[in-house]
Amino acid sequence: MHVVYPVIVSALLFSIGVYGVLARRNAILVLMSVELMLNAVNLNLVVFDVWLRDRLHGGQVLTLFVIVIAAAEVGLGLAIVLSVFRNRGTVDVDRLRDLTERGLTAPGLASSGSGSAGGAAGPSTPEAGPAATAGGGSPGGIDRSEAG
Amino acid sequence: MIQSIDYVAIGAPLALASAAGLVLLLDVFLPRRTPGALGLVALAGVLVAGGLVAAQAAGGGERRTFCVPASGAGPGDGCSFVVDGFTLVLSGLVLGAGVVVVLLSMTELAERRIPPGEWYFLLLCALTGAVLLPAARDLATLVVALELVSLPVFALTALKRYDGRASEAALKLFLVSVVSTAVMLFGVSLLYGLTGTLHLDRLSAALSAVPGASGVVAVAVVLVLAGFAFKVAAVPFHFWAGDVYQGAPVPVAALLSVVSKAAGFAGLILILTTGLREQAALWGPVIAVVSALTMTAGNVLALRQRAALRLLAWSSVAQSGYILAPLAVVGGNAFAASVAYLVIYAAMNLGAFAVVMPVSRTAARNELDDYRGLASRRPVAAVALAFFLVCLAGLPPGLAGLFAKVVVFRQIVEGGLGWLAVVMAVNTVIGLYYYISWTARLFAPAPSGPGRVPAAPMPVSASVAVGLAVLVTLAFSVAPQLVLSASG
Amino acid sequence: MITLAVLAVLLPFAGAAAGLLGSRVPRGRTSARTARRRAAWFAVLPVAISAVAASWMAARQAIGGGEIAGTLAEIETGSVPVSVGLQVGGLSALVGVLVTVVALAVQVYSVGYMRDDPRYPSYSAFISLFTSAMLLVVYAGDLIVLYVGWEIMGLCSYLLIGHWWEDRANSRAAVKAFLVTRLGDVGFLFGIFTLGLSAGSFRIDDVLSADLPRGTLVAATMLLLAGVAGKSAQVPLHTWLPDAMAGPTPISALIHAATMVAAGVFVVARLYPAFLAAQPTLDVLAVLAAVGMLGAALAALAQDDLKRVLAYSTISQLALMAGALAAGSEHAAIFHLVTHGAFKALLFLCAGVVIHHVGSNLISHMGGLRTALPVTFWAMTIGFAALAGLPPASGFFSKDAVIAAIERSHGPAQPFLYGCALVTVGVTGAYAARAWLRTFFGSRRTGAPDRRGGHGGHPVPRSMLWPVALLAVPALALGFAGVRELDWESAATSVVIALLGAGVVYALWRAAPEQDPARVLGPFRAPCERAFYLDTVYDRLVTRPVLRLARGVVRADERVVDGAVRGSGRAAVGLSGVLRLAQNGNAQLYVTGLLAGVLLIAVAVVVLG
Amino acid sequence: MSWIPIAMLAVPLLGAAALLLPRFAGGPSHRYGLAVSGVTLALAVVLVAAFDYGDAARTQFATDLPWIPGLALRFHLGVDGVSLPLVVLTALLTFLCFVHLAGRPPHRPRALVFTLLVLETGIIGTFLALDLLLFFVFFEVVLVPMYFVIAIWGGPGRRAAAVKFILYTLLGSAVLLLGLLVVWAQAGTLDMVALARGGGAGIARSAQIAAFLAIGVGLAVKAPMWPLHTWLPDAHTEAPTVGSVLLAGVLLKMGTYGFARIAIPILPEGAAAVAPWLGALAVVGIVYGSLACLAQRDLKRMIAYSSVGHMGFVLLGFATLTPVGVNAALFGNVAHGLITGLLFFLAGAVKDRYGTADMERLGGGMLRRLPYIGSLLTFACVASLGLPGLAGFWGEMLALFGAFRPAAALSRPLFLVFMAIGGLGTVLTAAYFLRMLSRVTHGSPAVPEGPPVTSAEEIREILGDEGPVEPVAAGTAVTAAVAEESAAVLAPPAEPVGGRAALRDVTAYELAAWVPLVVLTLLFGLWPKSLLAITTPAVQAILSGVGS
Repeated sequence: MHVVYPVIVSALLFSIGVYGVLARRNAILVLMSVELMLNAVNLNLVVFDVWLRDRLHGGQVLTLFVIVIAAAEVGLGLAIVLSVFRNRGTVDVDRLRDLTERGLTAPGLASSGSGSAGGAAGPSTPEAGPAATAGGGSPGGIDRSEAG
Repeated sequence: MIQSIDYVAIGAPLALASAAGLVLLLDVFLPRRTPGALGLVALAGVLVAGGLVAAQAAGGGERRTFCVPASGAGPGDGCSFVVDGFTLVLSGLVLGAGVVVVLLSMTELAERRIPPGEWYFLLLCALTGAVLLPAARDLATLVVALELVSLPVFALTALKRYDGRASEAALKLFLVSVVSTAVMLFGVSLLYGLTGTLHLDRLSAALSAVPGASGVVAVAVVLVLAGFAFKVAAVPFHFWAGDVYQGAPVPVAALLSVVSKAAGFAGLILILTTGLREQAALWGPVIAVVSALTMTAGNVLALRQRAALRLLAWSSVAQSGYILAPLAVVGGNAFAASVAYLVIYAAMNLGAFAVVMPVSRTAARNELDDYRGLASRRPVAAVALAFFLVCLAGLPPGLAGLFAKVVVFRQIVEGGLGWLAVVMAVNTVIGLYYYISWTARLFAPAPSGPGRVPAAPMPVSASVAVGLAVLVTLAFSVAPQLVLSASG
Repeated sequence: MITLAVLAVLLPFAGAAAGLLGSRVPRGRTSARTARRRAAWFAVLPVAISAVAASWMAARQAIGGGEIAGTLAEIETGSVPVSVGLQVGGLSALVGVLVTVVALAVQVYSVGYMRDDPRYPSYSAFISLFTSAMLLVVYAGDLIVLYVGWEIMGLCSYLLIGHWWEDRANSRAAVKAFLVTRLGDVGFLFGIFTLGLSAGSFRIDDVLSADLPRGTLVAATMLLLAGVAGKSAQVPLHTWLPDAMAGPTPISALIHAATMVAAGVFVVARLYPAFLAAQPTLDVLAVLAAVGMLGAALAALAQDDLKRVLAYSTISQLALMAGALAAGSEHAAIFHLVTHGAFKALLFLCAGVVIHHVGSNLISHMGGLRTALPVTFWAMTIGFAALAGLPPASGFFSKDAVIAAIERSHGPAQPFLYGCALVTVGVTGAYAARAWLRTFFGSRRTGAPDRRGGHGGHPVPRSMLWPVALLAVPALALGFAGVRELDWESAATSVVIALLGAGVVYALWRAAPEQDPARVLGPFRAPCERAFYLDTVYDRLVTRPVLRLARGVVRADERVVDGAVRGSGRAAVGLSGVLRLAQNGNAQLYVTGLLAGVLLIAVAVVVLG
Repeated sequence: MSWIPIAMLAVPLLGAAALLLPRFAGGPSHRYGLAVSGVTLALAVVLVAAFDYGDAARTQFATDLPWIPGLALRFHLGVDGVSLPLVVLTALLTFLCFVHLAGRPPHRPRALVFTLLVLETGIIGTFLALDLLLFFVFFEVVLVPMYFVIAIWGGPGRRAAAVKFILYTLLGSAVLLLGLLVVWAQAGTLDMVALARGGGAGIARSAQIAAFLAIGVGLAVKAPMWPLHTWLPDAHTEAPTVGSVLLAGVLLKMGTYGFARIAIPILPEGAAAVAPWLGALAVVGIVYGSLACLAQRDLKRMIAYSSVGHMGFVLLGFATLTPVGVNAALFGNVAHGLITGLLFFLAGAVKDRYGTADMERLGGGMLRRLPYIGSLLTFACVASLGLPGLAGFWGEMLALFGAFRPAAALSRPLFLVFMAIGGLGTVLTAAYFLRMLSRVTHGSPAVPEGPPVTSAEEIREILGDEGPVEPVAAGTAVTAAVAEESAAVLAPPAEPVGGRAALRDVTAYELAAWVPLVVLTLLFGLWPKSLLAITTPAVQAILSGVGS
């Protein structure tokens, strides 16, 4: 098999991953799209390794590393997503807009409920203090996550 | 095939890794009451690693290990781990920064709401990666080291589990980072496919030999650069900086702005000057344009910033632009200017973070207006911060910053990139605006409103960090030769 | 001997410094009276010594003592050096005597005239400073040194015109005088440059002995002429002089009649060889002089302010001197300069007495003063006779010399100049007669506004009369001293013309003593009174456009030059706003930007690289 | 004796550093500053005394130590005929500023003294430096202190003015740095003495032009040259008195000094190519500045714009590339420093007393209300408008003379036009100064326009009868000297009786600060040789590369 076909497959795979990253709002799905991209890389590496008949099998070695890295990334990523969900009650990437340039309104924030929940009304735990003053409504988010 | 490993060469990362493990172990066994102890252990680990680096520097010479015999795979000796002057300078930088970051962490962790064991473990891991990276001489090691710097930082950012903003920052950092990594890895795979080697010193020659695929080579080069550009927050990889700096704990922001950035630059310099030496005509203009855009974007974004950390974020983006600029000069020893700037930048930027850190604990939103009248509340801290800001702006009495800029300007001018020099000159002016307006706030009369925060005593660790940074920056101001001779 | 010249220059300077510094020391314990007395001594004594020194030097010249010259130092400028030196030749010695004598007279006169003025010390000090500066001009051996004195004279003129600065009008007059003369002085300076650079030296001797190309000489003398016109109040830069009468009367006598305004004529005479070699300049000078003498005389005929009459007459007489210079007779010009210095100073001092007595400047407020002020009347009669050129007064001889010189000269402008000169003589007779008659004859006119309640009749202090009486002597007799030859024919002509002019006025005055004989001018009177509207023209053509331009510059500076600066600042802030739009917190946007950027760069590299 | 230049830098710097010690908190810092700057001035006097005038073109008291080998930067100091007057001027003006402050202690004195001492270090260093980068470093040192002087002790619009000042001048410095680096890249050395001796050898013509443009723009911002001047009026207007004095008196000179020290001698070909443009902008600046002054309402702003005009003459002098022109520029530098320093002192004093510097609101009659200050103001204005016999004249006159015959490489007709325009500028200069004097010092302060007055004599009578008139002479140049003489016995001076609230006339401290400026203005005006003898040999050395 000519080297071009698997490379094209991997390029397609990579592109699908890119599309997923751009199009999906859910953080988990974005994470999966990234996995697709990494797997495209893996495919590439293995194909080239074979095609080049690399005596050192650099491609394969790197593939292993990439797999490990991907695993670590996913693990960490899921942990972060979990933490975000616990704090905000959402994992939609485009709704996480507490951190933004001052004065730029975040249209998603008001509708998400996390902002409108009203920091003042929520159980203003000391931990939540800084966040509440800074951006808006994380206490509300906490409530939700615990409820969910 | 059993390789002999030069343990002296890998001493520093090894020491850090061991310290990381030790911290984790101690965290299990030590009583919970002593978070400071873990910090001291971490500090000791960093210092030991620093001692090793210093010893290597004193010993002189070059050490290589993890070598693959040159057996037809190409020129070069194929060593994956090389300790030379460049490595030592950057390792030293990273470890010095590590000391300050650990000290800042001790202040941050004093509230005991962040688990110290995990924190220091992750911190030491990131430092390990950052020390490893400048020594890496093949793409696999480079990638692994880069990830070793990145992954712990995500976790560190998110370690304020109770803080939604920290989590959000972590997620943003994570997303942008993994996408950049994926892009870079794709580029790496292409490079591998084109050349069949991962060793940097063989890559360049092999790439030159690739027939009729210049387009693919160009794409591969651009993609590979993406990963490092993310680390240094160059345009168009800069978007994350503001949000993440603002959301992350201050020591992490300091880590991101110095250690992580140094690692990125180390990788970039290695790739460009070793791996892609022959392709300079290809990447030279790219770096020049990216550098111009980066400094402009960073400065312009910082212009209207009211939040201290965001301002520092954009300022560090701008500074990245300055550091990138000499790299655009093809050939010669231009990257030495980048390294010199990086070292001086690290000192002054860490100093700024070290002063911002304690202020952030009394002023939650950490806005520039919270610094109003700092000179009357904490004169020493105010003077120190003013000094660092003026340094960053590149004006006397901050001679270190001035000389750093002069070094960079000189390389650009000598390299014939007049337009870039002019862009940088204009950017220096824009940059001065926000630095000086912040500095002016320090000495403005304090607001007399009821919201005024009484001056809390400076935490000891933060004071030490500030003092350290001041000393180093002063040393660089009076004798920039220290940096110049090391990096040159 | 040069020490004497240096002394003559420096003594008044020291007097000025002492007058300003020393009059009131120790402060607070010095009564105004003491200060005045001290200032008076500081004022009079140095000038007196200077006068003696100047006379001594002149006498030495007269008996053929040869030139006195000396250079104190050479100042390297990097190009042509400036040699700080003095040089007293025949001309300089003569004019030096004139300056010091008139200055002495004025200083003495001022002691009485300014008796009530609290600022007498500064006033007298400025006169001393002026005397010093004028002597510097007269004795200068170097053009730059001359220029220094030339400008300091201008400053003193400014300060003294504005002595009563409480009145804005005086202030304006002072500024006008300084600016108009300064305008001419710029040309003067450039003329000095031209001469100095071509001759390789600023020393007057070197300049005059250098063999300069004619073009250079014409250019240089034309430029010098600008300064001369400014200082000597010649057309078209004469407009400041009538306004300068706002100053105290002794100042008008000293600076604006006898000395400073004569400096222009003096300088032309001093550099006469250069002018003689530049015929076009002389032609221009002739035309200017002709226009100036007649115009100013007509203006003088229509004025109601006694001092303005004298001011315009000064312009006219100075133009006459300039005419003599243009006609090639340096001797006639200087002769007239000296006699004019004497009789015009006399006239001004007399006018000062009259004004002091009446409390008004306006001729229409005067009349019949013959009995009240007998000394003044006779002195002024002599002065007017000299002014009109009637024998045996000094003016007769000098004016005759001028007319004769003009008559004998050749040049394209000669007929015009000669015609104008003759008409001027007639008009001069007319206005002199008018002023004389209306001041001293007829009945006392009433209705003079007098804010002091009473009606005039201020007693005249003796220190004011002495100088008047003293000056009357040279005004009457100086002509005999200077005359070389008398051209009876032209003398007769001009006397007849002058008498004709005076006769017409007399006839009119006899017909209606209460009415102004200036009505002879008919519809032409208003333009004459306004000096042919030249002030208005300058105001419209120069002053207002410049001020409008200035306002425009301020606006442009604000909007365009600074606007560009502020605009670039705003642009940066605006750009900041644009870039901030991308920082909306949406990580997916960041990733999109990142990937788009990579794509863009990759495409650019592939396409361009 | 080469320790003197180092000591002149070290004394103010260490003096400033000592202020950081806690024991100075709350102490009488302005007295301390007076002492430190006094020592510096004494050192300057020693420098003047020890200077070898027979060899003014040579660098004397040289120190040459390596500092940063990596940048080839050497700590190279020295004095010659070009820099000596400016060094002394700086020390003098700073000292006088402290004298002024001693009479009028500011708020936050310690910080101000610290800032001013650092400023002094920077300025003196700029004039002493003989290494391009060292020059640049000192050139930059002044920015931050001056920023704070304006931003903390300035007027109501101080923030914007300070920011504009520092950003604008930093832009200039950055461009200047680029030019210096081009020189370095081409010539391979940073040693000004060697570079000047070489006279542009080894630097290609195009590079010379580029470098001259960059350096010229950088220096022109500081000078300032039209159209790069707009930071100056704001900065001057808002700065406190001492800030304005130092800004106008010596800070601007750093720009023009750079032309004499760097741009012209090191880049002669570039200078020859750019000089016509420099000259054109200079004369535009002269006329433009004068016109702008003519329509100003604010006294300080007017003086600020007058600096644009005067610096135009200085730049015109440089543009001629002749010894006489450069001499003129150097003379003009010093004269402008003295005179404008005095003018700003006076404007500050006026502002202190009236609470405004707006000419409309000042009204008139200052000679009556504040006779000494009014007289000194007249003196300063007359000096500034270039009256012969006072220092301002020689700079202008020689600059015009230089333009009359510029260097052989330049177009003479063009420069003749410049000269003519410049001459016109002198008239305009006189116009705005006299207009200002007329508006501010003349007239009556309180009495509204009285009954119509027809003659001067009558005025005198009216005044004579109306009441006591203050016992001091009219607005005169030399009344300054009266004031000077009586400084010693100056108890609170007799209050002028003007019908309005009495204002305190000149104080002893003010006099002590002003009199040296008056005396030097007279000295240099009456005896220009005292300055020209120092500069001429040095200037001829500078231009040795251009003339050939």
